[in-house]
Amino acid sequence: MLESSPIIQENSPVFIKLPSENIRFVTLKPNNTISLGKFGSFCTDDLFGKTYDETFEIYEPKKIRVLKTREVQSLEEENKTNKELMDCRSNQLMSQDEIEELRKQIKEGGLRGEEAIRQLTSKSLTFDQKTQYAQAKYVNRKGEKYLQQFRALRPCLETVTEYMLDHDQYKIMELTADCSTYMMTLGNAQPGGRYLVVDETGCLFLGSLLERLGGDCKVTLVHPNEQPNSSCLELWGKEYTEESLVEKGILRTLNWLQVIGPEEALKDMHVDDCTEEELNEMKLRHKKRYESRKASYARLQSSLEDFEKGNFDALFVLSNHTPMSVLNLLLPKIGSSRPVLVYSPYQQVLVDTHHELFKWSNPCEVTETNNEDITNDESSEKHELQDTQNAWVEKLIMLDIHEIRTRPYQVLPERTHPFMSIRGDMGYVLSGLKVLSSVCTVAAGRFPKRQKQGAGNKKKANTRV
Amino acid sequence: MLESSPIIQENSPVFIKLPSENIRFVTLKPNNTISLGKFGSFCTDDLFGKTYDETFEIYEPKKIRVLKTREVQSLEEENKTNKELMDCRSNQLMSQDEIEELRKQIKEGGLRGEEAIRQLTSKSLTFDQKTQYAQAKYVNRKGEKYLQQFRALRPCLETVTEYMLDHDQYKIMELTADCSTYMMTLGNAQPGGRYLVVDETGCLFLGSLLERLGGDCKVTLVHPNEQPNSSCLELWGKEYTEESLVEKGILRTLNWLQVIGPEEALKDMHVDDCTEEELNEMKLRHKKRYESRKASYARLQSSLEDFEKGNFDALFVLSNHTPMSVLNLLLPKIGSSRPVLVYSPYQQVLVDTHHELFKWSNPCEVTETNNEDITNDESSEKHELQDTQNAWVEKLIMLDIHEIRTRPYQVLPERTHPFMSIRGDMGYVLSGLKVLSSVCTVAAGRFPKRQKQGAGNKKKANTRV
Amino acid sequence: MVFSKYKDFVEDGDLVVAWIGRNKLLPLKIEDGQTFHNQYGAFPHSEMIGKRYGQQISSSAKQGFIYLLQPTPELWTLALPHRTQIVYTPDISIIFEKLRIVHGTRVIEAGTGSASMSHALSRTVGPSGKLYSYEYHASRYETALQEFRDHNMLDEINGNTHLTHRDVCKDGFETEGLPLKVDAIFLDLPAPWEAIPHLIKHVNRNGTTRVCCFSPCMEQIQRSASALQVSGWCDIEMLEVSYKQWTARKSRVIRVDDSIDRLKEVKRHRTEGFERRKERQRLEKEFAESAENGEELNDSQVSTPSEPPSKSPTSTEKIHKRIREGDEEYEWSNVARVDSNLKNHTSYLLFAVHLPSQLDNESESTE
Amino acid sequence: MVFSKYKDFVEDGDLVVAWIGRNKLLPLKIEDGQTFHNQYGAFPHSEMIGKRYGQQISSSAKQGFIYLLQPTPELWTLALPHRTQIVYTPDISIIFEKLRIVHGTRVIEAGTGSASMSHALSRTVGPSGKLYSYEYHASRYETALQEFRDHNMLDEINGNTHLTHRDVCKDGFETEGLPLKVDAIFLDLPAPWEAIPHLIKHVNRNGTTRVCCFSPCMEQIQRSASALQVSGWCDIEMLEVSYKQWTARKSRVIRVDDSIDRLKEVKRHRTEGFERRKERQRLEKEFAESAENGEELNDSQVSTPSEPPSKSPTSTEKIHKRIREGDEEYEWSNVARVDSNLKNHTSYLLFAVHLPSQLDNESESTE
Repeated sequence: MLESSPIIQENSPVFIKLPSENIRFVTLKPNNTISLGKFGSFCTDDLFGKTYDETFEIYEPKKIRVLKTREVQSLEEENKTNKELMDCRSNQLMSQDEIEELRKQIKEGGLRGEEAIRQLTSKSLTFDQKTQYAQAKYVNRKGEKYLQQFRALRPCLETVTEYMLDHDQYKIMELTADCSTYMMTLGNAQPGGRYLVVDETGCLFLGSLLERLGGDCKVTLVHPNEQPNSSCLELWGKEYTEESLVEKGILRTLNWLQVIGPEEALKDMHVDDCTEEELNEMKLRHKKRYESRKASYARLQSSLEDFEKGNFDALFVLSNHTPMSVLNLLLPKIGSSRPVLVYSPYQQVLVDTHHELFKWSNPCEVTETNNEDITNDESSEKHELQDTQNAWVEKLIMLDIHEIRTRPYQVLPERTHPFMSIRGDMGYVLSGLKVLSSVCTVAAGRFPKRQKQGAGNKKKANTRV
Repeated sequence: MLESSPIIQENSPVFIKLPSENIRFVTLKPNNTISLGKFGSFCTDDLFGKTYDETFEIYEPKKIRVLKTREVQSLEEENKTNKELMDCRSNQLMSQDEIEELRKQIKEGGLRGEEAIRQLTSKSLTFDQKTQYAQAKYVNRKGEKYLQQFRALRPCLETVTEYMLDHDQYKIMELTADCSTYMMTLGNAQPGGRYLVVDETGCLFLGSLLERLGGDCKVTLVHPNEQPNSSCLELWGKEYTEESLVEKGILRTLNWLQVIGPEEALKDMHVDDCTEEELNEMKLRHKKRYESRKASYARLQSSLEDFEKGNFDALFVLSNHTPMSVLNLLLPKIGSSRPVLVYSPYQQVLVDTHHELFKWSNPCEVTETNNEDITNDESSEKHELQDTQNAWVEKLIMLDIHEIRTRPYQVLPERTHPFMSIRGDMGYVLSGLKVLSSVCTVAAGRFPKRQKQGAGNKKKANTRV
Repeated sequence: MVFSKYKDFVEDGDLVVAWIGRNKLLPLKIEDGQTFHNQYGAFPHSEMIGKRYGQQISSSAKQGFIYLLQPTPELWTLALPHRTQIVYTPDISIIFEKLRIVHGTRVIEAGTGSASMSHALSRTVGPSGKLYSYEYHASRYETALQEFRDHNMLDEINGNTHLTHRDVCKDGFETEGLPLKVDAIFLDLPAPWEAIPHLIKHVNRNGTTRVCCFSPCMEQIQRSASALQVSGWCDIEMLEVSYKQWTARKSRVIRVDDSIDRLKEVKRHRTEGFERRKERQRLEKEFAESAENGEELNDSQVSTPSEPPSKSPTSTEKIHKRIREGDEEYEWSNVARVDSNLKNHTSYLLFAVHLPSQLDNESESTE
Repeated sequence: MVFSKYKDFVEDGDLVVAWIGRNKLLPLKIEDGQTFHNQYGAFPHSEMIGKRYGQQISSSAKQGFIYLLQPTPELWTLALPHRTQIVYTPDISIIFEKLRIVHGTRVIEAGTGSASMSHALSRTVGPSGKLYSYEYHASRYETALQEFRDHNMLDEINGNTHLTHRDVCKDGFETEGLPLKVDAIFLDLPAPWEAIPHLIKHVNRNGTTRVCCFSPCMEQIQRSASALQVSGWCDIEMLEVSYKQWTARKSRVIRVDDSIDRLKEVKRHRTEGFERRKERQRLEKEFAESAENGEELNDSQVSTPSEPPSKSPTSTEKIHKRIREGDEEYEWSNVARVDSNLKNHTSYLLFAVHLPSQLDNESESTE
């Protein structure tokens, strides 16, 4: 289990949100000064004991106090009213959003910004726009200069994802919080679950999953390199680092080579046992190394055993690899009646995967219990098994590609409208549910007319369901 | 030019919209009775001289009168208020939309409808829903029974498309009015234009184009069969039929075989000239046939000449054929600096086309005029031509795939929200602009460092623009 | 809790979600001796007991099948009997993100409605969390209570859910005099603004509390937003969930060359027909002449040319036959389609945050 | 009209739209003797004259190029100097559909603004139609007037557009005492409801008149809808245009097998490294021993094993090098991307219809 407190403590992770809307991440080491540039600086100790999400004002150099909600509201309202002043002439003047956009472009620097300025200040620009632009700039500068305040946000799915999208969207495969939460929900993620995860988003998704489950779960992470890239985990605090999670027994990791060749992987990791005598003679350094290698071996062995056992409660795939190459190796490890979720930044990738999954099937044996059989009739159970072992395949049903986005609105009196522009790139999610199917199925809910159950032995049962 | 009157006349086409929201199409032959089933019937003569779009009430058998706007409004309001009564309990009760949906399913008949009823009337359903459902049914029945009225809509892009989407969406490639209007706008469709069109939507798009241009244009329609499928044209009235349009010189038609083999096509159509004497001896029937075949030949010859001349003002492609197979044959015929528009029900089809169009180029000769050259210096013009003839290609720039949809809202006091459900399938539009490019271009707006203009002679100039 | 842990085999008394067909799910309470019927036949429950979850079951006559799925809140949402308009999974998942619903969260929900949200909340907050659900409508309350009991969700029987029959707009949220404090509040009410003033008693003193109002109409949102601001909530945000579901399909690849070949074929037919017509005319003439000359020709000779011309197997006829999507004789490209009936709107989602510092304001203002 | 007919060659005095780069268009008035400059060099106008429309022009130093495009209302919308928030082509095209803007339509537009809508309207209604455009703001009126004159759109010089400087909310739409009747009305005003009562004088007596109010905020729409209803307009409809632009891109196809090969490679390196390390240890030991024995080994011998191991060209290093999108050495799949900055909202579009039968109501009510 991972602890989570609404109170900021020593070594707590915190996201500092500045009036400029920029977000920074810090781990609050005791007795440390955090500089926020032109917004001032503060001492970490002064944050300890405070609740997350409050707004703090730097009212004197290095002195902070909690701003009461009403104070924040009135400041925000003033700001909004200023903005509205310009916005309410609405479509007859350059809009607030357009100005914001220009300002953003200018901030980003480079040619586009210059172009924007050129456009704004070119001779074709009439006087009142110049005024308006100046006004917007003034308001913005004022806000940035006089509002020496910040918010101390608690790490969570939404905040961590926003931070990563701002800082390195390609590293996290442009994964939005909306897609993450939808995958967890469709994946029936719940405390106590056992999940198989392929996560090449720097483990942003894994972190979100662990946050939602409070660490009350067992996750096997399959990764393509020697070591997993899990750099986003630390954004939830040091309890979430890979090392800590492995130690707590929450996380197991396997790379693809270990997945496809478990015996060889174990052989490679094998360390010859030392005798008690040899151990006693070892230098401390060597002994430690020996023990750590022994532990690694044991961990790999247990991870592989757990993986081979299969029957995972869900499969989550967020990978730069072609989804089908991942799914072919991992689908057999998922339990029956359990969900499979695949993320991609591109719909086209999932459309191809969807087509391949229509056709995917994996021959399997089906053991059935029976109230009487369970205890005392093993032979008849075996008989039934014999009867059906070639007639069953694992398949996926309820395959769908989902597009989920949120559309934010401005809610101001007399000024309600959707925000003018939002982030465009957002990924897609493919979902399916694993079932055990008789091989001779050809139509949804119905058997083919002349092929009764068990009559055929076809490999490809192309039922669309 | 095609006439268009806001007044209903003899033989006018009209779309009858019933209180059930169903639309029917009729051509108003004089002194005819039109039966609207349970909504009553009326005599066509009584509509002549009335303006389109009004609501008519059948107040006595076969007697109609125009309902004044206020009367219509109050009826509509009553209906809306009834609906609202149920809707305003909103999320705490089954919604109006859900009931509508169930009702729709029931109307469609078959299993789904039965399922819906079963769901509604199953024992799990509480009493108040039954009441609500009954209420909705009652309101609906009342509306259908007592509102013996209809609207007489004028054919237009929106109405004709709505009618076709309701009646045979696949025949028109699921083309929405939103896509049509966007293509015409991006295609700079304007009176006096000369367009090349491939239209396999039963000529729904062509009809819309002719409506917008009032027939003040010349269109060459390329089609895949012996005769074009233009069955939607008649929905705009008899002036819009293929025969009439060809006769008026607005429309020319060519099939693909004629496009790729014009000489052979002409040869096939050739009719030996008859002498004056032979003509005089001919039976009237034979003479007519001879003249009609002569005219067909002349029409084909002129169509082919016009086509070969090229320099069309825009290309519109709405085809079930792979777009690139169409574009390869027709792009060279479009003028420089003119738009190209391609419609498909599927984004994926246009993504592939987009990639191929990035690479598309067609070697061409560029003649330039020069203020002095035009009149008196032909030799120097020829010289310049010589200089550049291998160095130019036709290309497409500003390639983009567009998705355009409308999102309708319910606007009632205190009840403003987007409609709960709308038609889902809507197509995509690919647009580009034809330009003449030096073959050695490799980057947007910039030449490659060591390949100055005219230096290279590469076929593939993969500039992304 | 029935819904919270996966198991492998179907047992007597289990609630299963039966997959009947695409987009057709049905809740099924397994009772030995009972039988489920649909248009493809009978499915005795006795044959379901002992089967694996996810396994296909064929009808007695082997004419149809169903899958036995283990219920999850998401499958339940697709299968449940509608008592009210329900909250669907896309909205639920976004609400979870914004309200920070995680393991251990304490949540208020009003009203219970069809309980699709309740099941998802109960699952996600888990054994260390708590769900307080309120329903105004008496019969809906009773039904939900029975459902929660059947699904082992009720706190009185080791679950995490507490259901109260109450008009929260009038009587607030207090339960049995407990000092109820929660982390998140979900209001799915016709007039949320009437319930908002009661919330202040139940916000955390030492942490953030978040609220979501779920309303279909813009005007409801506007009123709720004002009410929240008046009550000292901040970070007021409004959004809509835009959701689309796609299915992979195949679209036929036809090239202009294919149509040109067909046109050539048609032309060839016509030419042949023309020549045959000429041949017939010649023969008819000969016949007439021979008749004049007293000769007779066999009818069969005359009719010979009217036999169908030679044809290649890939020509005209093929075009008109109904082609199965994905038929391997033809070329296809992978495309995606949305449902023809698209959910355009469910409700607007209004969010706000309550911070402990606001409580200082209140104590000040009472001073 | 400059914008209405296509021509082939660029002439002195023409207005061209210069394509400078992706999403970068600039209006350019061709004047012999002038020169256009950008970061890639100088483009003398004299070299543009006589070129084909659509032709590429290289800078004098041959370092860059532009395309000379013939202006259309749509290209103009992308290139025009913004005086106000403009109406973009997706909204324009939907408004044309709903207002039935075709050849011959008579239209009122208020206000003119940046005139992106004016150009599109003037083009589409053509010589047999008419556009009455109204602008309240003095300097914007002057600029628009000059622009319309330059583009040969004004009715006084054979065009179809009439521009009036007027506050239509206060003073209505009457022009020079003419009995102005129109088929369509487009209101892009901050308070359309103030202009709506003036419209009734200008609706058709013998046909339908349609109106569109274009407003960014919901509350404006609600007020306009009421005003329209009060004025006897019917078929009140509201919608939003949802528009997205996609670009085709390529996404790299990497299979798990590729990563397994790489892992094997890494393992081989490590094993080799391990063996090299063992070898070095052996040599070091020998060296130490030989040193003890007074022997010496050549340094170069010791360092030999540290040379890079054999490698295949498709292995590790490749992974880390920056790969150009679409590089033919690799496998790619076709995908689509939207712009990272998406237009989420422009304005709400409110439509209504006025029918002649309403005029009967009015005459009745005056009776």
